[in-house]
Amino acid sequence: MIQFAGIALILIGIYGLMTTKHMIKLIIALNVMELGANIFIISIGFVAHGLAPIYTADLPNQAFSFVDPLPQAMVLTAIVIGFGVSALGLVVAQNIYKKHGTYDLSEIGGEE
Amino acid sequence: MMTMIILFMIASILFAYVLSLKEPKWGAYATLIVSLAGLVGVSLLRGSVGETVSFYYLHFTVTTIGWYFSMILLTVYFTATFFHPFWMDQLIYPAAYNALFLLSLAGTVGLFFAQDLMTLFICWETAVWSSMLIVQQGKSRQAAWVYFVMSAIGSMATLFAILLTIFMSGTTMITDAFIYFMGSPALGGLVFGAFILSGLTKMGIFPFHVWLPLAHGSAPHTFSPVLSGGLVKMGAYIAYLSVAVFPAYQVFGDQLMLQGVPLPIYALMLLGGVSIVYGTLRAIQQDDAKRLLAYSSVANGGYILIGILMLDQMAFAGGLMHVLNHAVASAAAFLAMAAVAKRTGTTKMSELGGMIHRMPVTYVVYLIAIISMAGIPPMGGFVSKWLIFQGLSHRGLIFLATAAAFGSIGSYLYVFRPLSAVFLGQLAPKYEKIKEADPLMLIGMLLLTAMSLLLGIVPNVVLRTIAQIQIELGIDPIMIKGTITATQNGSVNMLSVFTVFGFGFLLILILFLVLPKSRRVGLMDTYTSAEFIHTPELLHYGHHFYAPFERLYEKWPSVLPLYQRLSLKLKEMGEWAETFFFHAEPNRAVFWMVLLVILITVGGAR
Amino acid sequence: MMGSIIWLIALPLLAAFVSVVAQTYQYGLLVVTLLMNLLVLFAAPQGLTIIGGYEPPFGISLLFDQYALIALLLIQVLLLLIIVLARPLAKNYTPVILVMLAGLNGMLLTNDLFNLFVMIEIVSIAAFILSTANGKLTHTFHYLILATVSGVFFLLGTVLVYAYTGILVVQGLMMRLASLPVALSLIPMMLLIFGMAVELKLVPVSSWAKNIYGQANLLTGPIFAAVLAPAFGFVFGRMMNEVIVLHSLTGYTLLVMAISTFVLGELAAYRQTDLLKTLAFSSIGQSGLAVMMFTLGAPWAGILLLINNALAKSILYGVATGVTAAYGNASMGVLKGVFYHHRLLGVAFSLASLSLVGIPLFLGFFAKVSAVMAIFSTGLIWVPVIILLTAIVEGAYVMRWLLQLWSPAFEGYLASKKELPQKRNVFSAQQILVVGVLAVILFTMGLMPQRFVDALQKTQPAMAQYEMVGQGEQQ
Amino acid sequence: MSILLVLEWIVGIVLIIGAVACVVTENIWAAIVRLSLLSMLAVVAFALMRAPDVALTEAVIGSGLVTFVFVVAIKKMLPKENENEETR
Amino acid sequence: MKKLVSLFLILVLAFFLTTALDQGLDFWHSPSQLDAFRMSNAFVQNDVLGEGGALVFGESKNLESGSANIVTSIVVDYRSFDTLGEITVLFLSALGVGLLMGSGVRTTLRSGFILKTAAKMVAPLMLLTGIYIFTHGHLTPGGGFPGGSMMATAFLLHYFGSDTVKSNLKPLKWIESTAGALYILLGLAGLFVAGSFLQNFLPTGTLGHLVSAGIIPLVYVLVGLKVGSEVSGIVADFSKTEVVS
Repeated sequence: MIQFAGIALILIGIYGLMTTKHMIKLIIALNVMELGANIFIISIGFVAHGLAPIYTADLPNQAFSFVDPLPQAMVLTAIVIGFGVSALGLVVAQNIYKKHGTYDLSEIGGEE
Repeated sequence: MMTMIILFMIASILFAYVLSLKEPKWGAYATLIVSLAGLVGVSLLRGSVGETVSFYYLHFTVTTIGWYFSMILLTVYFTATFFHPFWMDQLIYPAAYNALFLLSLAGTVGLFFAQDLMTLFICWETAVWSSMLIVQQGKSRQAAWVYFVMSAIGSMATLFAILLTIFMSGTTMITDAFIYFMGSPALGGLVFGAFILSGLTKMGIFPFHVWLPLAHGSAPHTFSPVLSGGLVKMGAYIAYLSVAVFPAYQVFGDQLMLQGVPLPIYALMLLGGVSIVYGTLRAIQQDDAKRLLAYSSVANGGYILIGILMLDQMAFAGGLMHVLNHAVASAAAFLAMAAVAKRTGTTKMSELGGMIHRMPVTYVVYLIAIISMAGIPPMGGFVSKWLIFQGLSHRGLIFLATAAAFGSIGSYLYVFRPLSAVFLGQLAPKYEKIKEADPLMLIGMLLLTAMSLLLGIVPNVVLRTIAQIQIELGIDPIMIKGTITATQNGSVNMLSVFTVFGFGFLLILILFLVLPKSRRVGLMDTYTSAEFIHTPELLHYGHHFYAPFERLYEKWPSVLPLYQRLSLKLKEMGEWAETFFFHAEPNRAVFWMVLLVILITVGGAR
Repeated sequence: MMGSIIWLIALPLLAAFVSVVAQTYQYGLLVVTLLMNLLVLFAAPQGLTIIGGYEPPFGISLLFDQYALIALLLIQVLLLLIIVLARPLAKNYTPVILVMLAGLNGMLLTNDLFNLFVMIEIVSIAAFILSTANGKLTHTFHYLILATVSGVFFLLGTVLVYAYTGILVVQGLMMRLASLPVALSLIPMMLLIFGMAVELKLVPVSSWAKNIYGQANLLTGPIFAAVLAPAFGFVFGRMMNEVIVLHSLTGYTLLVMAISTFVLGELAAYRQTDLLKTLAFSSIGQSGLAVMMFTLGAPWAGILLLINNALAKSILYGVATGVTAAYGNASMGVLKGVFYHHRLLGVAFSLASLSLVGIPLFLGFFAKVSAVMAIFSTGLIWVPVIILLTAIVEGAYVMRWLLQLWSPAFEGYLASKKELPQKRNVFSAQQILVVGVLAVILFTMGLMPQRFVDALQKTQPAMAQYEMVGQGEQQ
Repeated sequence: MSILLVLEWIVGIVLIIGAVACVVTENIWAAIVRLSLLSMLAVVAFALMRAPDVALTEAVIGSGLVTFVFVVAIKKMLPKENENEETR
Repeated sequence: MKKLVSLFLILVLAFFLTTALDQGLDFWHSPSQLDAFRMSNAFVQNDVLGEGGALVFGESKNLESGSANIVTSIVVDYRSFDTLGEITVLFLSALGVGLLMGSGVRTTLRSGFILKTAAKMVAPLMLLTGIYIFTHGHLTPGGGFPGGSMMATAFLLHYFGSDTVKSNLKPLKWIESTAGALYILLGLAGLFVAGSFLQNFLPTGTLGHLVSAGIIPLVYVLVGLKVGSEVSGIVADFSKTEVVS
């Protein structure tokens, strides 16, 4: 189910990107999309009855398996990159707002 | 020898540039000396046919036809350089002019000696862009631009043909590569059509002629003769290559034959015929002498194309000879106009008149040139047109023969117009004080005049070379014997023709001298309805020169609007693309991306 | 050790981190880093450099081969010259440029798909920040949104590649992917392609480039057109060579995208009356051409096109933005005849535009020839026809600009009657020297096409395999 | 096990509903708050997927810092009526 | 209209994309074991160099990576280069935010009594937690990123909570710069000592001990410091207001 949620979040994010012209909402849609991508990536490494990939003192003695740690490592990176991009996007949007007084791209029009 | 010439050309370009930076006049003299040296150098190559030289990635070989063409070009360039010292102050970038002039000279000569296809194309394009940058130093940017675009249409088609040839045949040598298409007619047709296109655009054959009047009309006056007499002849060489070296008649062997000419070649010839008629008719209409001569170049390009495409004993020889005749005649005519323009500052016929009183030598130069251009007997132009006409009527190509005849008659109309409007008639008061052209200019012009005359008297000097070209190609050579030029339909002895005309001329001259002199009347020395005329231009000789014809031109179709509409269409498409795909909105781009993603996922799901 | 290729990434990063606190020496650090990078480039041996001590496919490694060498050399040299050219502007963005340099080098060197994603993101973010220097933030925002969306696509593609093959190493990944059924490999390939499409300026998503390129200044114009564009082109070439398996569906979609980018870009450029906008659309079009070459499996032609375009565009943008800044406007009327005052710049500009159009005696001609020849060997004869027809349009607008910029005379009059803008100071002697150096590089490369022609001859049999498009179908 | 599965379904469905609500709403503040909640839900999802590292990071960065940055960025811009109450 | 079209497209895409992905990923049946072809198997087993064996917590010694948290060993050891890139991304966006927020001064966020008090009490606690998280990154979930961010939050609480203390942001820059430079120098040390960049050149100790896993804890400390300072920088920059001119 979580995989579907991931894909759905990506698509909902894209829907937001296609429909809104409000800069903050565009960034929010972008965040939703990234969140969906992260969830989807994690779900790729999921193993039924898998354990979190950490060796601890109380691991079961019988055969067990970890979930795939590599997608988790990737998502870790992706989250941080997403934060960086969001922050940059917000600061750009904020500066546009300072200049034009609105967050709506359609009201600003082409900045020639 | 070849290597020396190449190195000399490269060094001289730099030399001329640096010299012109210092003092433009010196650079102008340098171009004169360099082109003379080039002329001498290339003329010495006559004996070394077959010699090959590789310079870097360029490969050259000496061929008879190449020698013939480059001699023509060098003559034209050389005579034009006599005018250079007097025009340097009219140019914005004289140094660039001199360097580019020599660069285009090098490009054209390289083209004629090219051994492989890449060299051919490189030299071709070098000549094109360098001459384009010269044309822009004249009166019009638009003209230079149109010149480049039309040339680009041709050169891109040729590039396509060349690359396809190299790819298919695996060799770049012109002769070896083109033989490949003997075996594949379908591809051969494509290559032939694409390859000859640059020749057509360069010669100004009918739908591609738009650049000629513009570029010739507004190029610097010293460069118009080179454009018309020289660079346009590069197109003739391409036509030669695509019919004689490219086995066109064999490739189209299984096509429908019309009087022994395959349909595609016949179609091209028809285009040539259309150019003759169209160029002639438009030339009659022009007011600017240079534009008029440009349209006459369109018509003469038609003759040359038809002649070369015939690839037979007579018309082919005529076509090749007409290259020379027209080059010499049109260069002389343009130079005469340049001389007039130098003194008066205009080439508009309606503003000139009576120049014969002030510039008699220039008048003679122009007279001889137009006689040759119109193909009136004692001059060179007659011989070549006669040969072409012979060839056409021998094959029974009635339509083309009619067109050729029409062009000849029409040319009387248009060459006479500048003659009477510029040189004859009454001298405008403001030109009372002008002088004959500078002696140095006269030398250049008279050289060409002498050549025109000589070609008329003893055409066999040239026809001997042409006969050798024909022998090398394996077709029946034109028959020459002493001063007699013979074809299957008859023969002509130009020396006797000249003698007859010479006697006639002498007779008229004696009559002219003996009979009482006519009284000179000033332009304003007249009245009508007892009123003095205050608008002299209405009484001008050149004003409404062909008034009876002018109504014919009212609804004359022009090709230029078609190209303008095409350009506009391209811009509209660009605008369309901009609104749809380059719209400054993230939503739309994301929308397109989603659409493509859907396309692929749905496509992949089937 | 000292000659390890890793210095190309470590050094700029180190310099970037240091430069934040050592603000007085920032610019010097940038120059020194670039010079040292050039040294490293010549000293480093070619081959695989592993990072962290783990061999591929497990660890990340750097692949330094001839292809990477060409790309890296081009980028270091151009960036060095550009920052000298745009020194006053570059000073404000030194750390960003340093990080971007590290990202570019990493992007071109890395042998790991996910690392490539990270590097692409670094370069993209650096590009966002640089593009704010234009002062038109809505366009930056537009670019940011599109690039981030495509970044997410690339990430998803990478992860799917990992899910299906279990590895991320770039070199030879194509083999693994080609052995997958089409139904599996289609989606990741599509995502990877769309992940690069925004940076490659392919048509439906190239709208950002119009304004980012079209309102560039002396720093951003050359950097975007001459450094970022070829870098992404080279990365795409690497991907096409090593990773992306083209099925007929993705292949033809990509081909159509590339062709329409080329055609529509040039058509849009044809109608522009603003010099920078013209150059912007020309960049879009040229990028489409290079992508076309890589798609059709003719990397050599693609490389030549990228090199030519990078060198030409660095000059064109350098001069155009400089002149625009000095004369206040990039419109045709304002800039008419400016080269009358600035002849050296004019000569460099002319050289670059002649080369861009692909006129003989210049590098662009050989690039175009090799492109067309390469396409012939794929059997798609109609593609060269489109390329050459579009080349006419391209030549037309470039020449129109060239004529306009050179000639101060009134239309219809001789030179004596001039219509000239007041002379303004465009470049200092040092900047003119830089433009001159770029022009000399471009010109000398055009004089030495022998090796390129040779390579062209050599690539002919190698590219004889009929269709690169649709190769995935064979399994 | 089945509890986890049920939880998974619930989290998934709520995620989708929340995302739709977040994207569709016209109110920016609501959108930001919903994005934050969505992040918290994603943390749960990550935990369910046995990714504690990611969950922790997402909790701190995704739902904490991103929201904070959003709020700070917008509050500074849209506060005209809010500020009136407090400062003036 | 536009929304309807978009909705339609998204629904179509949803259907076909899920179908296409389902073919490869098999959404309804998660594998009971990691696919053998995935390279993560080697990471899990610490078996990349081919010297692995059975791993026992608290006993296995001198493993190639030696971190109990495998995600950590991937992030900081096997694929440490990605992490370098990642902190560079943060560095860049901090730079960008700083550049765009250019001429501003500290904000005057209204900090009420509650915030002030909370700041005083919670901030040190959060700081400690943050430090704990990134020093134990190789043993427990977490690591440099959440740890650093938590530290940043603590710092920011302090920053916003006090209106008397004009906090100076300069030290942040120094921390950021030094941590970043040290990370690269550590990598270069790996290059000189062990032969490749970012190589784990210290002894890796026993699985599960605090002092183990070679350079991993060191790197995570550096990452934590750098991320913390960068994030604080970003947020502090955000909360600047413009100088009224």
